[in-house]
Amino acid sequence: MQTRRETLKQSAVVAGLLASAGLIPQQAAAYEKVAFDAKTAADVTKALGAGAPVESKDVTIGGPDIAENGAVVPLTASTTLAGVKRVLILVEKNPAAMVAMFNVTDAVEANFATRAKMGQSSDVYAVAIMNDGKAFFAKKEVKVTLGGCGG
Amino acid sequence: MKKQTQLLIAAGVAAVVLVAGCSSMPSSAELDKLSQDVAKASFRDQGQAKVDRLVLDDANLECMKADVAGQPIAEPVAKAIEAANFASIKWPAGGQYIGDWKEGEKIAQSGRGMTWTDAAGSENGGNCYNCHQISKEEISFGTLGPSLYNYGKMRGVANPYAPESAAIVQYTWGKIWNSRAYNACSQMPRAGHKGILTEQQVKHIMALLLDPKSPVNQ
Amino acid sequence: MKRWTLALAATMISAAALAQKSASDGIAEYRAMLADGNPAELFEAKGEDLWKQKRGPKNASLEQCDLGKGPGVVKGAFVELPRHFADTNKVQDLESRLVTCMETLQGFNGAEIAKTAYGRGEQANVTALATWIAAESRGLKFNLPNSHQQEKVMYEVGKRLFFMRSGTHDFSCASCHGEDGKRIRLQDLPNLTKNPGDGIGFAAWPAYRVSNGQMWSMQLRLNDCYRQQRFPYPLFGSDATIALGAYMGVNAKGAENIAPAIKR
Amino acid sequence: MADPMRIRAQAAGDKATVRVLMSHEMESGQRKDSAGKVVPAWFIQDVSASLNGKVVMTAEWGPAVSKNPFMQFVVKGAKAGDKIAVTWKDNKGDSRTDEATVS
Repeated sequence: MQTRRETLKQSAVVAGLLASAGLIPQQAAAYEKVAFDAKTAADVTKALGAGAPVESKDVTIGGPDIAENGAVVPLTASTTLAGVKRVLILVEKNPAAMVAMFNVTDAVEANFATRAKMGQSSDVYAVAIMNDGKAFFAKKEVKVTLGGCGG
Repeated sequence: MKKQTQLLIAAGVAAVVLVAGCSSMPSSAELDKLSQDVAKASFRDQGQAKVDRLVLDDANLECMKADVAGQPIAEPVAKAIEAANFASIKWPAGGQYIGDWKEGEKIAQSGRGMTWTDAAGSENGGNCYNCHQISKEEISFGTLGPSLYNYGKMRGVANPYAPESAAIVQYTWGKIWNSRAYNACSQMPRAGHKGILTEQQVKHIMALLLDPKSPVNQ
Repeated sequence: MKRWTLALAATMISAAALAQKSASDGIAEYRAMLADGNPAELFEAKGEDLWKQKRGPKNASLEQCDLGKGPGVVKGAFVELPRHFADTNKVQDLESRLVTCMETLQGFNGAEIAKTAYGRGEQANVTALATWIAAESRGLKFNLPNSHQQEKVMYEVGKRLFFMRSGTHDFSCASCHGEDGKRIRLQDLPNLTKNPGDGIGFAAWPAYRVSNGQMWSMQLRLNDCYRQQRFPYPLFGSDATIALGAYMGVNAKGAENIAPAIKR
Repeated sequence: MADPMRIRAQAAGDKATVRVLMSHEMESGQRKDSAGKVVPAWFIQDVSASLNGKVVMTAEWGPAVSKNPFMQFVVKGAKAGDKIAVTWKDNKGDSRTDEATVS
């Protein structure tokens, strides 16, 4: 177990390492703004230069059937397909559909989890974008309930 | 301010100990008094929520005592509270009890109003779904109060304006306006009596419960 | 009226029970998904750091703070609070005790901290400290001493305040927390007049609130209960809030502490 | 300077599951303040993770990731004692890197 002070000390070192590898500036330049502004799954994949997404049983979206609070909805996206380049998590009825985009390398599994804000009940998507530009998706409905007490 | 409140318990203990003799607990009445003093010293005004809200009327004082003792309130005290609260009910002008159930549903859904974060004078909600099941469509409902689904239908109200419905219509109005008129220590807020809902809003809630067209009675 | 209610309840039970079962199962599943990766950990880490850091006008750490089990003893302190402290001759809860230590050891102005809004300045630091200290007693069972005269008086005062119906809506704490198996909307309500069970009620706070992404201490939990009860504003560390803590804490005897928890 | 992350990396077999909590407001840009003014979006945009100094994953996030974000991913070939570092950068240019040892 690492103490926080050790973490702090190493933080500067690691940041320096990543910066010297040219990582941070590269990422900033590559931010997919158009994809993050898109309203639908099809528009998202188009903005990312991929084809229209096709439903696939080899892609999995995980999440609760009912979210007690839309501010934090745990979602997982994964695929068993070989040759996957990116894994996306989308919420259809949000102001912009894409929540997060994970770039897959050989060193990680195509299996990611994060938590999303949802303004209302909606379908949520996992989308796998392949190296050849094809896109596959899975979806499920997540109901968002009202909070207590109306306040 | 803080120092003052913190000294209170020590002072309170010292005072009652002096009265009661060393190391014996203060009496229940002394603790009642001390509790009220502690409450007074522990709260401040914020927004529309002023410290005068801590003043207990007879109904609240007697019910609190009964709750602390873990006993039901004494029958004659209960009857007196119910009579006093019944007398305070304001009945609608011209016998017009029923409003629009669609408005009633909105009021039932809203839990807003009268907290220190609500703007003074903003429209209040009824808080109804917090404690009651009402329409079947809303699955997010509380269970502190009984289910009100099919409220009118169950009671045979086919026409809330018909004379045979008068008794249940009047009871329902009275219960919403001042619940303590029928049950001295009811936990239900006194929506009309305490100015939480307007007469018009109560009519809309009445429609939600009693209008045969309301989703409650489907 | 009793009869109406009973008849209604009996006919309703089957349909409603079915619909409700799936909803509450769904929510249980949702909560389980959140439990792994509770952002309260972020506040825990901050609190531990604040405890050990030299801070304040006296440039001192809190490592000599006496939380009831002797100077510097953190483990097990949380499950015995509120309790009476000889140096202040007061019953104090975790947060008011931390402010005392910040005042005496670090030279902060306690009255200023008490007046600071939750989540701001030193008040945010008190919450982080409380989060870490609570976490250091994770898995331990509540066991307030309740032996000193002032502790017993505080318990009795707390009990009375728990049942005090007031405000525009006539709500007391007991309106929502006086019976088993009740809900507001879909939220289960613990019965706080007794031990509500491991990790429930007093044994769950401080907690991370999912709805607003804030870390809530017990003082803030009570503050927001009173807001929704339509009461006036309870002062931070006031005797009323500490008395309620004493009442709930003594009632929770034997309950296992899971704080810092994650809540709606 | 932003508060540190909490990173837990646990090896099982020939891979390690990494769980990360970050301290960030993740302001959506949809919310209005009490005066009715839109609170500008403020969120983590770029995330990257490395194993022993070699980048294994990058991600881009929008403002719909929840406040105080949580992220989980699985690194192949990671074993106890390896170093996992995570960096985030937000749309205001603030960034933070923390490191943990795989256990």
